[in-house]
Amino acid sequence: MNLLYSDVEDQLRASVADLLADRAQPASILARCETDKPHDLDLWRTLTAELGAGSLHVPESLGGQGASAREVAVVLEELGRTVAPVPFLGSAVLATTALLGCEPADGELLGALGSGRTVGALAVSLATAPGSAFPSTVEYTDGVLRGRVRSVADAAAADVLVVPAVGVDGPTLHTVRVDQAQVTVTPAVSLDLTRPIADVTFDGAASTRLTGDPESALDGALWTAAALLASEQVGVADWCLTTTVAYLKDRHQFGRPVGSFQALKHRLADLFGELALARAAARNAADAVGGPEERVAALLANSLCSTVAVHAAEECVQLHGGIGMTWEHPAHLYLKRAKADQIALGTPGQHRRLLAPLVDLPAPR
Amino acid sequence: MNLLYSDVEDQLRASVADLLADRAQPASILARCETDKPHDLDLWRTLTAELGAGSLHVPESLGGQGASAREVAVVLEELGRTVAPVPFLGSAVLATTALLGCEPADGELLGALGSGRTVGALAVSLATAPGSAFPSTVEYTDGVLRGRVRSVADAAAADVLVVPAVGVDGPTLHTVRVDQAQVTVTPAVSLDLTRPIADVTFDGAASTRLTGDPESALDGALWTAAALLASEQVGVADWCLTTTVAYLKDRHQFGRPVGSFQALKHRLADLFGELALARAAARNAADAVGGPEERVAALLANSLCSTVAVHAAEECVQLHGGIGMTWEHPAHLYLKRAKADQIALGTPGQHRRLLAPLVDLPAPR
Amino acid sequence: MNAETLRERTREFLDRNDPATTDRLEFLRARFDAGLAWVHFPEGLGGLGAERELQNVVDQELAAAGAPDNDPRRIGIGLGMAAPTILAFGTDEQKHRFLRPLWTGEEVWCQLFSEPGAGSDLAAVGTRAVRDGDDWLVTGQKVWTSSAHSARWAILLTRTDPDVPKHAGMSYFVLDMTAPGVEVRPLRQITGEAEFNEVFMTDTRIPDTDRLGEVGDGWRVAQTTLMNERVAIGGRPVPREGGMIGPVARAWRDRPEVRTPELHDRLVDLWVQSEALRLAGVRLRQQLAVGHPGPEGSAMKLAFARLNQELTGLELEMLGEDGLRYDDWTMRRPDLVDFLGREAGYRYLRAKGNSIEGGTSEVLRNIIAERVLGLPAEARVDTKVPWKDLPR
Amino acid sequence: MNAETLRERTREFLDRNDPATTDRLEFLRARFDAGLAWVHFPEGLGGLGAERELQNVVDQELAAAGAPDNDPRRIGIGLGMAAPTILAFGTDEQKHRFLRPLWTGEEVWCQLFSEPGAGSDLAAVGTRAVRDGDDWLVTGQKVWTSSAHSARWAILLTRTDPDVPKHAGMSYFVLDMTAPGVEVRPLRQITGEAEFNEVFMTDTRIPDTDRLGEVGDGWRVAQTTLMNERVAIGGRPVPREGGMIGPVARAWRDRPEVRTPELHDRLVDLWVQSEALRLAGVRLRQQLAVGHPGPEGSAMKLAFARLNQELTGLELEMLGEDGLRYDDWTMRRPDLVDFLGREAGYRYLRAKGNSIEGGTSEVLRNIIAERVLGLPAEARVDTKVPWKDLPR
Repeated sequence: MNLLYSDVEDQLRASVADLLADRAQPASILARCETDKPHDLDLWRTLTAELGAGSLHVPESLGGQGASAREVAVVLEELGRTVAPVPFLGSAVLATTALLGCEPADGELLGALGSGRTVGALAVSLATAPGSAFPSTVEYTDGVLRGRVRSVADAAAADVLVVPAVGVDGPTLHTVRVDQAQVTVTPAVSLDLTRPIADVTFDGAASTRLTGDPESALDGALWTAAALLASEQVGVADWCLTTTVAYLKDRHQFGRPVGSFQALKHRLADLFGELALARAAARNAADAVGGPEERVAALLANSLCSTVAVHAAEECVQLHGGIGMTWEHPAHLYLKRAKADQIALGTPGQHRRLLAPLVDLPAPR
Repeated sequence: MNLLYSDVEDQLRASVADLLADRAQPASILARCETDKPHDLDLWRTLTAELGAGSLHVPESLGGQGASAREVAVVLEELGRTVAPVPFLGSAVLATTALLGCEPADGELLGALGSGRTVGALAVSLATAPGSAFPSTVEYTDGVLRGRVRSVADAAAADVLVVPAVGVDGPTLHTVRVDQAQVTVTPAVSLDLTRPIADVTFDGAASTRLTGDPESALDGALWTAAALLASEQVGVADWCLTTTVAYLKDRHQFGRPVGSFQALKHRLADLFGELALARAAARNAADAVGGPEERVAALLANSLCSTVAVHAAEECVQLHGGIGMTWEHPAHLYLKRAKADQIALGTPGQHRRLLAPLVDLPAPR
Repeated sequence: MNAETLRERTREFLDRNDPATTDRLEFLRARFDAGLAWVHFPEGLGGLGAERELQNVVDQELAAAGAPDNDPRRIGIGLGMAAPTILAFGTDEQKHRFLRPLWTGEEVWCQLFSEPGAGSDLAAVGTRAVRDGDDWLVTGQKVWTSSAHSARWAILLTRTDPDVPKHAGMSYFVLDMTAPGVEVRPLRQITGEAEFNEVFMTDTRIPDTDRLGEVGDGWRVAQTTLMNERVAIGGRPVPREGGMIGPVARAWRDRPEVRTPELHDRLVDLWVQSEALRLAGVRLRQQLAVGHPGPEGSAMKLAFARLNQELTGLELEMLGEDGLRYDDWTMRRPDLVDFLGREAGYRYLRAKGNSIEGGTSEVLRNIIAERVLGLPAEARVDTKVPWKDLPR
Repeated sequence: MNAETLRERTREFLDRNDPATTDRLEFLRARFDAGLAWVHFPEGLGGLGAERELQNVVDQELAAAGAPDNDPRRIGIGLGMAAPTILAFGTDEQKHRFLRPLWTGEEVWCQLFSEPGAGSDLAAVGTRAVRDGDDWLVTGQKVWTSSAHSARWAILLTRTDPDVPKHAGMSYFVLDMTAPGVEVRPLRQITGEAEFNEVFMTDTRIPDTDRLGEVGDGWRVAQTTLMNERVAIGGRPVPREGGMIGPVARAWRDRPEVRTPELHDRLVDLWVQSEALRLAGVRLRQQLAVGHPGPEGSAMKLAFARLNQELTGLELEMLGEDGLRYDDWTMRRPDLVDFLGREAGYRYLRAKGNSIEGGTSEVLRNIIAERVLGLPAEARVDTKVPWKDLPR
């Protein structure tokens, strides 16, 4: 178990951070999220083409970078720190991991997703907790898909959807091209302005049925995503703490830097402590992906990190005072991301309930 | 609904406070609680004989003061503020209210309890929440009582016990004199040094069976006690806040009064706010005893006030620093009382579970 | 003046001015002139010099008769903040000019106090007013101004002497919001709405006759304004579940599928605290009624903000997938704000402001610690230095 | 010196000193003399001038051979605080006199720093040391001294010059605990036990040769002591559920009848935080191992104290009626303290000390805010005034 960042990971982080510093400034993100194209697909193509961010944990044999979930986590941390509106979670984590769980995996599609030429999404509600029952709102009959999935992350940017559907012989998994009349993607008004969600309707849509075990492929995608989302939450929390500390050093009231007031210092010190625990838990979860402790590590990390991220974002808004309540200041983008992330892939309460039996803390009765 | 203290109540408070200031100083309480007579029965006799504190809510027709539960609450507040080791809860609240719930009530015994000549206790575990099933650890067969009750408040000081027992025809209630060989009262090592608990064993004990509805009499005693214990908790919290504020004004570190450090000021301000809510809830509960809102008011008050009292006592110890960790300083007496009170008559969690259906917030499933 | 006399007088007024047949504005003006607007104000200024509590008698009689009111929510700043300040510090001429249309709502008021650099530290205001003959020339920026776009007048706190310590160099004015150089811009919030405005003044001319209080005495005048703002908080009684607990409890009842044991305990705990807060409000009003106001008001505002935030945060978790959605990000300029209005996401975001507006929770904790608990104040570094030399 | 050489050397030492047949104390003395006590200490003083990390190699070899250890928990203050200070500031004579019996445990050490009036503000110590020929006469009271009743020596911080600012007027001594005028009284705690002592000194004579560091330089010497105390915290790896979560989780497993949904969620939440704290400790040690120690140590102690308190509070609620009982109030003087030892009531009370001992949580928050986050320090009022003129 290595809870540090390796040199390779630090280099990856630096490259991603450099690019995002250049291309994902709060003002431009804010302007973009009010347009009808809230995803920054140019940035996404650069991230994938230049840094390989679209296929980090895809084996080299399938055209990927052959790295591990740890590197994916590092990128998520940076994306959390900038709330850059790229379809990383939907395409490079959820859809890609689901495809990797199929046997044999669709190397061509993985290659297209990895290159950024094609954007994918996994057609499940973003609120789905890992371990949930296989979704049944889409039916697979007569060779086509019918049904509806609400609140799909990054679907509005997707070219291809990975779709769980229930057929006559049980659960199935499909890839579906969005550019057909039988697929409708309707953007929802998303609380999280920088990770837009959309509702998807299938009305006799053509699909390619994936082989392998659809339940385990979907489950794997959700567990991996839950484990890694904790790193995004660490990134969000880290930005909030760092930004607040910087603001309070600068902001003066009563003739003093506001950051010299002890009550605020103590709150920030507590936040620093929460973040230290969150980071250890998130690194542990990334390290454990695919191993025997994956689920315990994922639930532990996600329940803790989502709580810490929300707390950090709420403190960020509060300690910025009035300016933190304005649309112009980026704090609200982080608050909205943190709160949506708390619900994404299950709430902390759901995670604790899933965790309890795994660590022999049985529920009452 | 009157949430203030009436003039009569303020006068009663002043009389009780005067007496306790004189007779219940921390040093003497601390010395006493390490003896084998932890109850101060001299003080109790003065409280009852001079101030009528033993029979406040007993009707005048039964030789009592004819006051209401509100006055009982005021006395409990003062007793909480001093953690005076008198058997008020056991004798004047639990045993007395149970006796008042019998039909006809035993005027002679009520008179004896009210005068302080005789001390009573209700033979149920102090941890029993109101609304619990009628206790079944004591059996009433062949005209005698057999069985055991653990953790009975004030039993070690009692001359008479009010005992719920299950007979062949169901629940019964009895009075039992302690001065018989068939009754054994064994003091337990109590977390709360100033409200000693004891285990009581009945081994064929003779009793007087009380008439009326035993279940409703017992239930009434527990609900009333739960409602009123909130006022004791307010008294505990109030002492803790007041004492801590005074200490922090006086204590200097770093060349300043410690109470000038903003982080501590904010914590005490928060505690003041908690106490304001707790006091309103406790007054409401005392006012509601016997009325249609009694249960909601009791559960609301007890769940809130026990949390606030524990928080206040914990802050009191912490903000006193090292001195608060010493046996000589009285803070620990309040910490122990607050923690025991949190468990007494049900924990906050139990109270919330009881409250939920009463306010139409149904539990899951 | 006792309740009976006042009731009699109100009935006589109603006899003379039938609400069913009188124009709304005419009715309100007549009510003002009859001294029934705010009975504790002096005669001739809408009142009768009576006890403040007696206003209830008038209001009940008028409401029973179906009389129109002056829509107090819409003109709250005028009624709650400008009026008492004008009464306390205004000249006779000012009082007669301003109070009647203020009360009837013909002229809406706003308040120009906060600035980007003077939030919690209001005494740091930097909007400069420079004497120019019989006028003052005002330049500066104010922020968090509600009603600025509909207001005819503003109460305005300015810096008139930067060379003295900050509390000593302020002056207080009435500003004509239609004067040249006044620009109002909506200030969009994290909810997407713009409830508030920024107000920019550039060489805006104010006649010296519109000054309230002495030159340099602005801080004292402003204290009167703020004290009256605080009195207004926690004013009216609220029924059980009347606050933020209401929509959350309803969502719980309406949606059995979202219930989990964890959420249940948290919700009941917040219900308990909400009801205790409501009872504390009842208790505070009972104290006021017997003439012993308690110091709990600030603590109640703290709890109000905290509970609103915890409840709305819980609600989004409870809603799960629906919590990922928002109702509408369109920029709007609402006239009135309802914390409970709109959907759960809005409530969550709007509640964040509850611990900032009207005194941050941090400032309230200072006030409680120092003024209520009597804990020692921290050493101040900003009270003896000329305003212009303060670090900022 | 690399690991292999050292392993070799340890084996040779074991060949010469068979643990099975050598007297424990003789073995320990021999180990010290062989430089295998603390390999990072200099040769001749129990070490070999090697890297600190290499100590593991020695310890493993010796443990594998069944060698006795020096019972480090019993002599933690000597090893962790006195020894590094003596090494840094002692004369050659002092080093040779004190370090060997300190390490073997023949002489137990205690620490005389805190006073009733100098807790968080340690630099305020008032225990006076007055020069008297070749000696110093010491009078004052120290508090929270563990092992004082079994200690042969103490490290002692005193005030030698009350006329200069507080940090400048201190000197640091080694005190012979058997000297006349030293009185040790047990200090009973809220648990009923007396883990600690009060130590009174009345005209106690200390030869100047027992001074550590220069006269007036006591604060700098004490900083070395305290820095080493902090390094010791969070030292050894803990297995999952190795901390306070352990007994609480076991109680949950053992007693199905106490389980409620509310307690369940709280318990799992605390399990999560406990495990995260443990992982943070693992991460900190991994950082140390690669030479990049992080600043998280203080934050971990904060979390440790908070979790111990929340867990034990929860445990009592969970136990219900059994939570009303205590195991034993008898005043005892334990040699070693185990936070997890004894029953739930004891754990609850003892955990209250975790946020006070070894730096209060409040002081740790200041340290994190100022030294880690770089937030501005508050203005100090106590650093330029002569110690004797400080308010207290």
